[in-house]
Amino acid sequence: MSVLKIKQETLTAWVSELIKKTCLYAVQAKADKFDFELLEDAHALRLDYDVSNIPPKKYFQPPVEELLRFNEQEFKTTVDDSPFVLFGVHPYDVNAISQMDKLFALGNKDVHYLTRRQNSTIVACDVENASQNVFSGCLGFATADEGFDILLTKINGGYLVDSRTEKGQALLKHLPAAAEKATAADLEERETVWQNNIKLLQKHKLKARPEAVTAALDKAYNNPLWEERAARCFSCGSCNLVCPTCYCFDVQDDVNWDLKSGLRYRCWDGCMLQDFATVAGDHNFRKNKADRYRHRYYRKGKYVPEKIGVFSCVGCGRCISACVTHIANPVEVFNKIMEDV
Amino acid sequence: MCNNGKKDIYLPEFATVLKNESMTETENYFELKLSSGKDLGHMPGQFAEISIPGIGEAPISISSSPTKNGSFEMVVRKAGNVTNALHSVEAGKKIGIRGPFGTTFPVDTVMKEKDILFICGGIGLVPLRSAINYCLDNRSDYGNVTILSGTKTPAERLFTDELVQWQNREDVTLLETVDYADDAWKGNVGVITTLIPKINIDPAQTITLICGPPIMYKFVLLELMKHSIDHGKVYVSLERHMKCGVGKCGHCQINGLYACQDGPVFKYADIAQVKEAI
Amino acid sequence: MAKINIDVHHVTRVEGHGNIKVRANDGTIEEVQWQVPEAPRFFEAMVRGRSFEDIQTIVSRICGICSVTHSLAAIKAVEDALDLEVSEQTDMLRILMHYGEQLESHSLHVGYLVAPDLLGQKSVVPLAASHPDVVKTIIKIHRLGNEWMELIGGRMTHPVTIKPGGFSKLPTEKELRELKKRLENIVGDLHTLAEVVLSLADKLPAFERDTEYIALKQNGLYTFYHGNIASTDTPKIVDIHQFESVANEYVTPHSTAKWTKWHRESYAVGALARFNVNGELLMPEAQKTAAKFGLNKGNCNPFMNNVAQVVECVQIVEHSLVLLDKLLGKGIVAEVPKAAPKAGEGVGCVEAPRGILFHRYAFNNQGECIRANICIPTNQNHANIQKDFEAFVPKILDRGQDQVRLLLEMLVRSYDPCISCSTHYLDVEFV
Amino acid sequence: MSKPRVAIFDFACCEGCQLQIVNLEEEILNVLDVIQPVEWREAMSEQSEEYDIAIVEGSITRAEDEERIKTIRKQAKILIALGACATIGGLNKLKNLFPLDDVKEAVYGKHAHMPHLNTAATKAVDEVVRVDYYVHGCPIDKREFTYILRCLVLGKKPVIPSYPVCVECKKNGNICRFEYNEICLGPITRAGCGAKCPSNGAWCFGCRGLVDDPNVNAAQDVMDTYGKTVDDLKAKIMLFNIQQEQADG
Ligand SMILES: Cc1cc2nc3c(=O)[nH]c(=O)nc-3n(C[C@H](O)[C@H](O)[C@H](O)COP(=O)(O)OP(=O)(O)OC[C@H]3O[C@@H](n4cnc5c(N)ncnc54)[C@H](O)[C@@H]3O)c2cc1C
Ligand code: SF4
Ligand code: SF4
Ligand code: SF4
Repeated sequence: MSVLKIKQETLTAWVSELIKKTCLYAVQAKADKFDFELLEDAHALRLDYDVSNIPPKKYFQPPVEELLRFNEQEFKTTVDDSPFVLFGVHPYDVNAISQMDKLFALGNKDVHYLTRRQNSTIVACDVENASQNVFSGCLGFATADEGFDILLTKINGGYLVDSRTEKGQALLKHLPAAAEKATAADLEERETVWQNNIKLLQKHKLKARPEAVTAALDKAYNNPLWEERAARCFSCGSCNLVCPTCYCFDVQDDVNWDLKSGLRYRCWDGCMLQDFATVAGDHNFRKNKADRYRHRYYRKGKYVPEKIGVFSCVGCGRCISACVTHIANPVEVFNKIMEDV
Repeated sequence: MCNNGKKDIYLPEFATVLKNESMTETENYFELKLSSGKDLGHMPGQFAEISIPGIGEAPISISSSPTKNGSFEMVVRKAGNVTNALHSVEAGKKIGIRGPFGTTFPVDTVMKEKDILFICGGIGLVPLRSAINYCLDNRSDYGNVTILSGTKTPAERLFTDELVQWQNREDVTLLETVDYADDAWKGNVGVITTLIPKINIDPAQTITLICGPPIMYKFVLLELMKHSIDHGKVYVSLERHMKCGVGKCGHCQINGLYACQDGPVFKYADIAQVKEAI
Repeated sequence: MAKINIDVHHVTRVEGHGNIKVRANDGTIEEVQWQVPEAPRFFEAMVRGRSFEDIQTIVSRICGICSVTHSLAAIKAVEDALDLEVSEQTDMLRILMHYGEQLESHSLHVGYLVAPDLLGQKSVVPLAASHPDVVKTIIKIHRLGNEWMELIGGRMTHPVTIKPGGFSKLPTEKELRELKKRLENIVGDLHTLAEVVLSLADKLPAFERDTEYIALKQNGLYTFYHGNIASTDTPKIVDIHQFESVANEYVTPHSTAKWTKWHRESYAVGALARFNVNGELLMPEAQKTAAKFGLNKGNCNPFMNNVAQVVECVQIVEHSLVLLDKLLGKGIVAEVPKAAPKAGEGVGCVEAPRGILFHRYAFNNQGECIRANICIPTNQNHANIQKDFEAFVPKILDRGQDQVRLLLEMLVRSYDPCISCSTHYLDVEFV
Repeated sequence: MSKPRVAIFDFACCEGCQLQIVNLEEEILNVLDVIQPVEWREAMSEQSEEYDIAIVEGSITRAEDEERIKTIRKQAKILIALGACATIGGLNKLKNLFPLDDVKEAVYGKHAHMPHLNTAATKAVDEVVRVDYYVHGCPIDKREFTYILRCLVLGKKPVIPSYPVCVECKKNGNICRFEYNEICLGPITRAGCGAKCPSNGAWCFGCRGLVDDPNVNAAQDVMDTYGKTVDDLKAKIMLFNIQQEQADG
């Protein structure tokens, strides 16, 4: 499948076409920030965004998601299999989604997540403007090689459209006009964008490669930094909830007014929240803020990487912005523990 | 079972409550049977998620041995919403069940031919009973069988009939203790660790299985180490906050491990260095 | 004639606590009293020291039923004190949200609180069984009023979007277009409601007592939001900044409740007062509705307040459609309200569903409130209710205790009193 | 199962929480399927002294109200505090910042001495009697209310969040108020409202009360970062959480 080149107008016309045909979630302005929302007007698409307020995980694992319905006779799965397109996903988020794909399929397959994922088409898009706190460049997540169906890259005079899958091809059928093929020079320009983005997306600089973080964490369990930093933690979970690779959830039931039928749903939860590990008898296995704070960084830097072989912070920087008390910067944490090894 | 093909891992099936009997003030005994008629297919140490529609789910250990066919057993302590509701489910009614989940005691592998030491603290007897009965039903496969069981008070003793049976068996050593005795209690008084010096342990031959409240482990293990028992020969079953039971929701993590998938049964050697474990 | 001894401890189906006391022996009235035992909450004292930013949040809690009205009166007073101008868009959206509350409150009052009396039920609950269609219509109107407020105010009760200088969040054009559609659809339901009330209108007692009516007046518009103070007793218009000269508070010898008067011993505020002051300014459909009931300016039957409320529902929807067209024509423009503290004093006045409402605040240069005065409609009506009682009881005394009691309760309810707004009146101890 | 008899009572408050029950519209009929209201002054004429569940709205502000709530407590098997006035005293507690005489005089001037104006320091319901369930918020969230009601008839303890409002705020995808240099009480306020205020562009006012273990030590640092003072923060906390604010200094 060859790489195509289209003009901005063609892109807009194409998106207009897609809006008519499918359910398209795309990045749009939200006050002075950006977020993924249902796109109703192709002109509202903002591929020049820096970072979305909430990661696109909300489409695969909604904040509140029905798991099943029940009545006295049966339990019935409620799997949402409506197809949708996610338009304008940045490479760090693409990498985060790829991690989720692995985790939700590992061992027991989560049909709710996997069905949504199967029915989605991801149009990725290389970063045009770096956000204030992004550091994906330090982690190898400034670009993405896989995990998307189409990759858009802005170059002089338009966008390169690189379709890698059948789902991607299907979307291209809606291109309003035959698109020209990208030239060798275009592809070279894209290469430059990728190279530049690695440097551009390093607003915080990790001292060493991510593997070094994992190694350093082996010796950092009792580092005083956990206590020091967590002293300012509100246990508000914001860092968890905005993180594209956090996916812990709670499960609850509610009944209808007949008190017999009802539904079971899961909703976003987070390991930073005080009662996350509390069991009956009020025994909390992670009672101290520092224990919870440490756990989060170990998950990003060690536990998940050891499970699936990829560093689990993708460097989007969302947690840094979301933490009102400014303690959630993974780079600061990881640099410090590497220093202390 | 639930994870083959496209089956939804969160979808319970129905089981009928055959018996719901009070055992102590806070614990009830349940005998259950899958509505499909099939056996649950569990091994000792595993648990299942019990559903009361509208109330929620709770992980509960399977207390009967897989050698028992046709139905399975559980013991539930009143601790909150689901467990309270479960207590008032009448025999004949249906509840939801998912499972079995989790790791098992190595009854068919490591434990074979070995002396087995069971250390049960309080409600910890419930999951261990599955392994105990499995061993007793396959008695010739194992060496000496020793059971240490402790509760806070005599009133909290579970499976008292079975305790008597085990007591009476020649091929089983059962030692019991209570933290606080009442007038009728003639046996040992003291925490469970006080029983350990009373038994003979051959460290090389013995596989130890432990289950009890969180604080018990540390002291029991310390006592066992005095007998130079190898970490690799001790198995513990750990409890954590658990929602999904299938390694997704994140609540039961013990550092990088998931109590629901990597556990609840762990070889102590595997978790001795895991800080959050014990 | 028999002995009558009525002691209604807490009139039901009204907001807040009010008591009725009547003692009569053999045709001689010994005592007739309207009393208010609501626990006073002292808002004017509580706001002292609080930031101008928080005033609306606090005083909204004066009353759950008219929280939007209190919020708007407060924000207008704060803006007046800080010399803040708001955009036309803000102004129109506030009027719209205020209308939402009028519709909600009027439909609640007429439908849930008064209709059971007229249909011979004790509450709306049995009404749902006996008159399901009526209840369905009422619920539909009530729901619309609520969701309308929620759309602009962020929630149904105690709005959160109102900020000095504008809104913290604006509705989208799409949402406003949807609102418009719903408003167009509700007109039919309002007619149905009017028909129902009309069919029961003969159950409204034919009791008249001439009194003074006071309401806001604005050029060319049947106003709820802007304007100055007008009365049926005088052509003189009083600036809202002088509201204390209108709402003269006084203590009567036979009651400890603080009452208000202007030209007479008492005056009335509310839907009927607005109608009597502004009736000719109603829009065409509302005019027609009033005509159907034979409601004309100068009507002084307090029970007709409920009819005036129905007429106002039509007026509100009619005018909202005009405002929405205007807003949508211009498009919604993003605005970020900005306000800085400043010393000053300001007054805000709007029509609550149950009558004219005044707020006054003074701030120091840090923007902390140093003084407040709030004058609520129900307080302004207390004296008038008492005067109505005095005139009404002799006329109905022969009907027996239960009827007298019911009719007096109905009279109180017709004023739509919102007694929980107990900012500012004295209450009575009972034996 | 026979329907529990429910009575609704109000004390010093704006009655906005009861109004949320009215605002359930048609759903009220569902509510009536599972409970039997026997007294509800705002909406019905009947009164009764026999009830299983008492729903109490409002703060306790007078000696006679203390007696009344004690009687209600004796009668009810279950007592539910409805809304901030009842659960934490709410805004009514702002009164407690001032000497009572001063409060009366500010409002009633020369009549302040009149006996029926007697008022006492505002109390939350649980400062006078035991409360079994709390429906937080000013006003309450009607969805949470119906959920709690269903739990109650099911015999289930409702699951009320122990985490702060930020969680729901993030679920709603809001941009944090701190990014606009506003002080939001979300990080220390108990969730359950669906982050109503931040979702409407306002800061959280703290009407659901503080979380069990609010990190007050962090306040100073955080305020510094945003160029605010701890006094600014206290002024915000004061609106709904005056007691807590005073206790924490
Ligand atoms: C592997 C495993 C095996 C278990 N086996 C048994 C058994 O055989 N018999 C028995 O009586 N109990 C057993 N438990 C404990 C039992 O699961 C809990 O007591 C039960 O989940 C509490 O649920 P609830 O709905 O009754 O209480 P809730 O009302 O949900 O909660 C009460 C408290 O318990 C906490 N909690 C919530 N979920 C759990 C959870 N999954 N585990 C622990 N605490 C939780 C809550 O945070 C809350 O603080 C086991 C637990 C695990 C993890
Ligand atoms: S830890 Fe922070 S920077 Fe890393 S992926 Fe999560 S939100 Fe982004
Ligand atoms: S966002 Fe900050 S304050 Fe909140 S839980 Fe995370 S680290 Fe703690
Ligand atoms: S706006 Fe308030 S509630 Fe929302 S995340 Fe920020 S601090 Fe938390």
